[in-house]
Amino acid sequence: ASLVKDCGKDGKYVIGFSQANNAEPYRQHVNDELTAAAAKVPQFSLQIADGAGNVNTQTSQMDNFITQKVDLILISPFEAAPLTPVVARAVKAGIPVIELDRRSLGEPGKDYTAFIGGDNFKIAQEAGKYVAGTLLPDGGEVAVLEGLPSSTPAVERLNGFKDGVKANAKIEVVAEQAADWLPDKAQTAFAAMLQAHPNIKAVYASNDMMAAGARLAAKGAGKKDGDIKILGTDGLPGPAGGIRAVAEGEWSATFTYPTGGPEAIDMAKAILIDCAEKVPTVVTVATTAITPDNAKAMMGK
Amino acid sequence: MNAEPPRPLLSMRGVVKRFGGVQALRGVDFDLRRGEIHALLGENGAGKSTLMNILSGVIEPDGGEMRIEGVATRFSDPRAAQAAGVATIFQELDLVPGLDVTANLFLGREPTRAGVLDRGAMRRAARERLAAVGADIDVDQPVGELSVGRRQMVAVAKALTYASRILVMDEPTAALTAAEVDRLFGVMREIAARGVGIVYISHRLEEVPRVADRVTVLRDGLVAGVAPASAPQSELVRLLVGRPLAELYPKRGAQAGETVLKLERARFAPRRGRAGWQAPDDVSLEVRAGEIVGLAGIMGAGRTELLTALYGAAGPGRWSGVVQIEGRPARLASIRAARGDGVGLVTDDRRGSGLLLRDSVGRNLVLTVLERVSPFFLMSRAKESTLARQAIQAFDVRPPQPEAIVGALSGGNQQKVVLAKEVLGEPRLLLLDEPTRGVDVGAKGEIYARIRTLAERGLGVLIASSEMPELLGLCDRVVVLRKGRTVAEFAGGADEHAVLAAAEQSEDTSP
Amino acid sequence: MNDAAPMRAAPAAPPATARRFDAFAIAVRFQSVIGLILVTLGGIVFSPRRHGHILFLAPDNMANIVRAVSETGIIAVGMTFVIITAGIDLSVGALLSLCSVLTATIMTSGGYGLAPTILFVLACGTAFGGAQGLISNRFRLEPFIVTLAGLQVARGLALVISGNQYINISYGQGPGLAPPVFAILGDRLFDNTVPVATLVFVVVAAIATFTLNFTRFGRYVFAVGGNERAARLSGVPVSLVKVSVYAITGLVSGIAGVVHAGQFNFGSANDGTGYELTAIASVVIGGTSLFGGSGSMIGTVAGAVMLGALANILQLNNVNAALQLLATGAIIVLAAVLQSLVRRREGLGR
Amino acid sequence: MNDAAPMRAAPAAPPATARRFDAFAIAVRFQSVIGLILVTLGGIVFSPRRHGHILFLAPDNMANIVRAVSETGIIAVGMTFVIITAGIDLSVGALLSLCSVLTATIMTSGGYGLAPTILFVLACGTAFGGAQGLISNRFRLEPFIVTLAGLQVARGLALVISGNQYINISYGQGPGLAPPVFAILGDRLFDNTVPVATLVFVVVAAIATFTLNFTRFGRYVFAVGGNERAARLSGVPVSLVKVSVYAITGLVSGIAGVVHAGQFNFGSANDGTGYELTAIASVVIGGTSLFGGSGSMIGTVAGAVMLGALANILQLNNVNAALQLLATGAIIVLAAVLQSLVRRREGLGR
Ligand SMILES: Nc1ncnc2c1ncn2[C@@H]1O[C@H](COP(=O)(O)OP(=O)(O)OP(=O)(O)O)[C@@H](O)[C@H]1O
Ligand SMILES: Nc1ncnc2c1ncn2[C@@H]1O[C@H](COP(=O)(O)OP(=O)(O)OP(=O)(O)O)[C@@H](O)[C@H]1O
Ligand SMILES: [Mg+2]
Ligand SMILES: [Mg+2]
Repeated sequence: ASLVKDCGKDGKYVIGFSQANNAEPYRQHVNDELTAAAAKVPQFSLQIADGAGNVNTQTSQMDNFITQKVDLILISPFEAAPLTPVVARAVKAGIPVIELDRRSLGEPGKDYTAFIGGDNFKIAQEAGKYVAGTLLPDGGEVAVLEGLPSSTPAVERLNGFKDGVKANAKIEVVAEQAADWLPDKAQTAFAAMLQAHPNIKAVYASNDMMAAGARLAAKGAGKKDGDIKILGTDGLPGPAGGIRAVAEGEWSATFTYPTGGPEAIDMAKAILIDCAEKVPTVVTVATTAITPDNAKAMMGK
Repeated sequence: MNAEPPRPLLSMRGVVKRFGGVQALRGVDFDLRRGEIHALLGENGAGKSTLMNILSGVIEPDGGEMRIEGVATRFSDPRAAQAAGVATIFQELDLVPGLDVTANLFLGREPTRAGVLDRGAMRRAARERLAAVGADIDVDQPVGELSVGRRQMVAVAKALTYASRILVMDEPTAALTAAEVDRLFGVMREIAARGVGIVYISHRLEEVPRVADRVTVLRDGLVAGVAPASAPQSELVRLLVGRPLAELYPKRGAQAGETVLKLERARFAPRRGRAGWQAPDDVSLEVRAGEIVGLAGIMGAGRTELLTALYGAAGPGRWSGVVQIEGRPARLASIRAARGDGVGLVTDDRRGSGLLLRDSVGRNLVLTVLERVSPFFLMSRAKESTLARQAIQAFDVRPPQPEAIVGALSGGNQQKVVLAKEVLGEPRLLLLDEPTRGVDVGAKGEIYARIRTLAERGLGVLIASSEMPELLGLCDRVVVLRKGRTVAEFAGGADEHAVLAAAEQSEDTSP
Repeated sequence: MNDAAPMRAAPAAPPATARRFDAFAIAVRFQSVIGLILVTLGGIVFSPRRHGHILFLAPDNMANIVRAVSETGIIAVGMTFVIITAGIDLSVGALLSLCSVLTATIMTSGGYGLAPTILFVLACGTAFGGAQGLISNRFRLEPFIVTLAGLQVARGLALVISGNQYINISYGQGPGLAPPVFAILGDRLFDNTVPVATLVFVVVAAIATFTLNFTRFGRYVFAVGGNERAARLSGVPVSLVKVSVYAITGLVSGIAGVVHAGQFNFGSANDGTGYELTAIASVVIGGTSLFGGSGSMIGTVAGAVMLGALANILQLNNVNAALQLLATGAIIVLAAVLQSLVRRREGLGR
Repeated sequence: MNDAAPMRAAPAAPPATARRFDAFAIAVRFQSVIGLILVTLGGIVFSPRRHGHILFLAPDNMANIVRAVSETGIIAVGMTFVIITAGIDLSVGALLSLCSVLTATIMTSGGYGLAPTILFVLACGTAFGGAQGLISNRFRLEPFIVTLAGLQVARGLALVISGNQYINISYGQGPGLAPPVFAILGDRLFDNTVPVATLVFVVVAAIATFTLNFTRFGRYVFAVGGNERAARLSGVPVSLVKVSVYAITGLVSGIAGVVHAGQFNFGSANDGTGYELTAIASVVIGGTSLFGGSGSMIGTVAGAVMLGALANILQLNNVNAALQLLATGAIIVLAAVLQSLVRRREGLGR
């Protein structure tokens, strides 16, 4: 039997997307990709609700989607555990739920339909390995700018990076400060780090906006682009994003955190239009390292 | 200037003003001539300040007209009045405590040079102006640190500087010593000689012939009469009160019982001194059950302070000397302790510290007896409403509904509520501070009667008042306070001048 | 005293105006209830429909609304006491977060049992709030600044206790697992219709309404806010009352924190951000004046639900986040303006 | 009148006590300067060293500190006027964000030139602030609630205008590009030592200090906060002053928004969150009382720098976020308590 009863080519389908927090630039990127992908399927209409970085608000928006009996729900949980019950409730109400970015705690295929996304730990680990192997093979001091302390991606990316740089024993993480994902806090924190540790050779920022702040701090300390290797995360497109920054030599690298948007719309198509009986329950989308080698090429995309 | 033009400098006709439930002015006519010092008399609440507030642009009248030099005028704010040459010394002084004397003197009309405050010029001019009124005050001192009398002089100096046509002085002498008053009168005469018309409000009748040319008496928002200042004092009193004094005050009670309050060389040393706060300093007096004792004194003599301290409301501090209530040492460390001893206080500021203005009469009344109407902490609506209705009836509060909002009541009825509230607490010693301030004559009589009734039921009552006739008419004995010390004692009905003399004596030696 | 009745019949004229006046005042006093009715009507009119059913009125949509507002509602109920005394408490959101972290930490590490854990957390919340009240009262500091500092301290403590991690609550028997019954806070009872969090809100609101209107303490609160000096002179234990109301906001923040942890199986130092403003807005919309001295608990509850219903109807219609913010801002100002008109009409100015 | 001098010499006794008293009052009046000195000493003691150099005192570290506080400092300077009138403005952070979005949008789409763009943005900020002042004054609403609503409205507008995108500013000639000179706001002048953002802060602070202390308007601000009734009776245009101070916070929020856009080369609807609390904390730490009537602009500047220096020394030592929050909370309470002790000593109480 197909996953949903009312599937088929001719229907009109409402897809609800519960976004964690529009206030993060990465999230807007997700919204854009999803909107673009959904626009290509004439049967779909996409509703985006902003959880405003608040698990309670996001829960109530999920409840609203259930009340509205939307045909399929996409969700990027602000935090995974707190949204677990409401996701299960939606599935119980007969609505397929595809999770993006963060997996809730249930069993895939049962408590939620599928998960599509990257792996925060792995992507940061890759950044760490890139520093250890490619950027600083001779070792040196590095710093980390953490996101909002105690939030899932902040914790996972911090741990992932520290794990990654272990590959090179000569690398020492000399400073880690929380900058709450914000460029202004990152600038202030990294300026102090550079002061305390003038030999810092590389800084890993847990998102692109903090990397932009770190660059301003380096500039303020009289460093030229490239003196300090700056690594971002998310690989946002557009003029404010990391891909351009790498392409123009401002940063050394950024690591795309895939939105899974196109994949999610494809899966929604399979479920709602093609009446699929089964979909893969966990789809891990690979991260791409954006380095000076491929940045220019990626910008065109 | 000698030829008085046909039109007076100021003429107000049929001025009407209403505040919520209070009809403050009911159609007042008032004339002021050039160069004249015109005394405006009236009991508390007669409407003097309201009339002058209209002249100074603080409030707008509900009806009536005002002409200055024949031109119909209406001021929308104090600035407009000042621009028209009308300067006012307000009863509640218009000074900012945090700013220094210089800044206060020029507030609203600071001289500037190229947009920058001209501090040097201001300080120089400030010294000149203070010297002109004979006040020796440091121009750099914050006004909040000055004594009340000095503040009054600053306010006078401030108003004089822009009084080009009319000067209104609302009780400027209430806080001044005799010497300061003499100096002030000299200044007033000088200004009047320049052709400025001065309206002079005072409660001190004996000052009127000394300084004024004419007198207008207000009573209950109406003009009771206009007289030359040389009119005999008894005539003025008749106009002021509107009926023989004998009718206003209840008959004195005969027998006094046991001593309720006994003070002997009592002194209160507050832990933190405050500017302008006259601590009780060597007070000896006695109040017996069934007795009404008056506290006389000029403003700043420390009457309010004595009552607050006796009520445990003066903050932390130490009593010394004998302070006994019903023969036992009084516990006055806190209000709750004093109340436990059976002391009750009616404050002199019913709107500021007496009432929850936005709450109902009933809820205000039971405030002192919440413990009684809430066994096990649960409010008993039945008990509450019974008590409230009893109190409303006993004090004839109008309207008699416990649900009425207190803020909408007339001043007299508000005062009755404050009094009734305190009486509900069943005190054995009742302290009353200015119990008829801002209350019309009718309500005054009722309040006096109630106070006497309470005394007859065995309460000891101690009343502080600025109205000498009230003290002498109502009280069995009057104790005079000066600078926190008791200096004399008179029997009820004593001569007003003797009491006044005791209150003011040798004040001029102080700085 | 029974002869009081005939006396009251006498003045015939004044009551007429008094009654007319009252109608207006009552209308505004219960502005939030009226506002709630208006928002509900708006919800019905603008609600999307499905098979002819008005989605807004669907029982589970109603349940969604009341669940969503339960945490801020619980806090707003406590905040009402504080605001009636003319105070303010900015620390509530951070304290919710601290208490949720405490709950999660103790549940998953202590094994002290459900009731002792919850009681301990509530005691901590109460103590934190009470301490703020004490400091503000003892040193005569504006509660604004004390609770602003308290906000930072509570978040800092939450981070310290959680070791900069979020803490998941897993259920079961044994060490590191919370008693499964605790998860009931995230459930809906009675045929999956009534959220347990809402029940907690209802109980808290009922107790608070009772306390405010039918106990001596409630009278004290009104008196302190209405005129602190008059209250003090009348023998009201003003300091005690002022400290108590902050202890109450601490307590309700604790309750909300426990509910938060139970609803979301989670404690985090980042939750509850901005709850203080939502709670204050609910109280003000509910007709309680920031100047103190007057207020209504039912108004607060209606105000909280109204904000939730407004957000709900905007979301049901897929209105974007920006317009939701604009609408909320406008509603808050409108409610405040209405109140000020009454204050003026009463001729009491400020 | 030069004979005034001997007259003043007369009372010999009082000045002695007065002077002793003043020493304490002045100490607390400039508490933030003293606090700044203490934090600086602490910074020196606890600073990491390198080759014997104290890193905290390094010129570029000093530059980092003053740059980091420039935006909140600019806002705090304006907030000082509001707080001296006993008001408060919660909308400043959101307004900064709105103005940064406006700047970025107009720069990259309008092509109206640098000066007209900046002037327009500042005018918008001023108008927004002034409107809040007008509403609060006209309807006698607590500024707290009006600016709380203003916060939501400003964020909503910023979201609408930016479409929730980071509006990037690219420099160059031609359509869609901003004049390169605008990027100077992110630079440091004089041999890369003095951040331009800090220069803006210094200029704004200097103008504000002058305005508060040497102009008629400054006097009026103190008078309105000290005794509104007396100010009105003295002919001070109280309403105008009250509206103006909110226009001033609007203006400084606009300036901070332009600086923000220039420093970071983008405008975003999500920036500036929480700036209002930092700014208010700076003002209070600087010795301005939330009760109004007294305050010092130099204190505010020192307060802002002190908060920045405190964060810097904690960050130099790699202290974690939790302890930073706790330290900030503690400092705020401490400063407030100090002030209250003075208020009491002066006997002005409440
Ligand atoms: N702003 C106000 N609101 C309400 N009632 C007021 C107001 N101002 C005055 N009243 C009332 O109007 C009446 C007249 O007051 P007014 O101050 O003019 O009296 P007064 O003659 O100056 O008395 P006093 O000698 O005590 O100064 C009083 O009953 C007073 O309570
Ligand atoms: N700390 C203070 N700050 C400002 N004004 C004050 C202060 N203390 C007293 N006053 C004012 O000074 C005046 C006289 O003070 P107070 O009432 O305490 O003296 P009193 O001896 O009781 O005289 P009276 O009862 O005649 O006013 C009052 O009008 C009061 O408002
Ligand atoms: Mg008067
Ligand atoms: Mg007195």
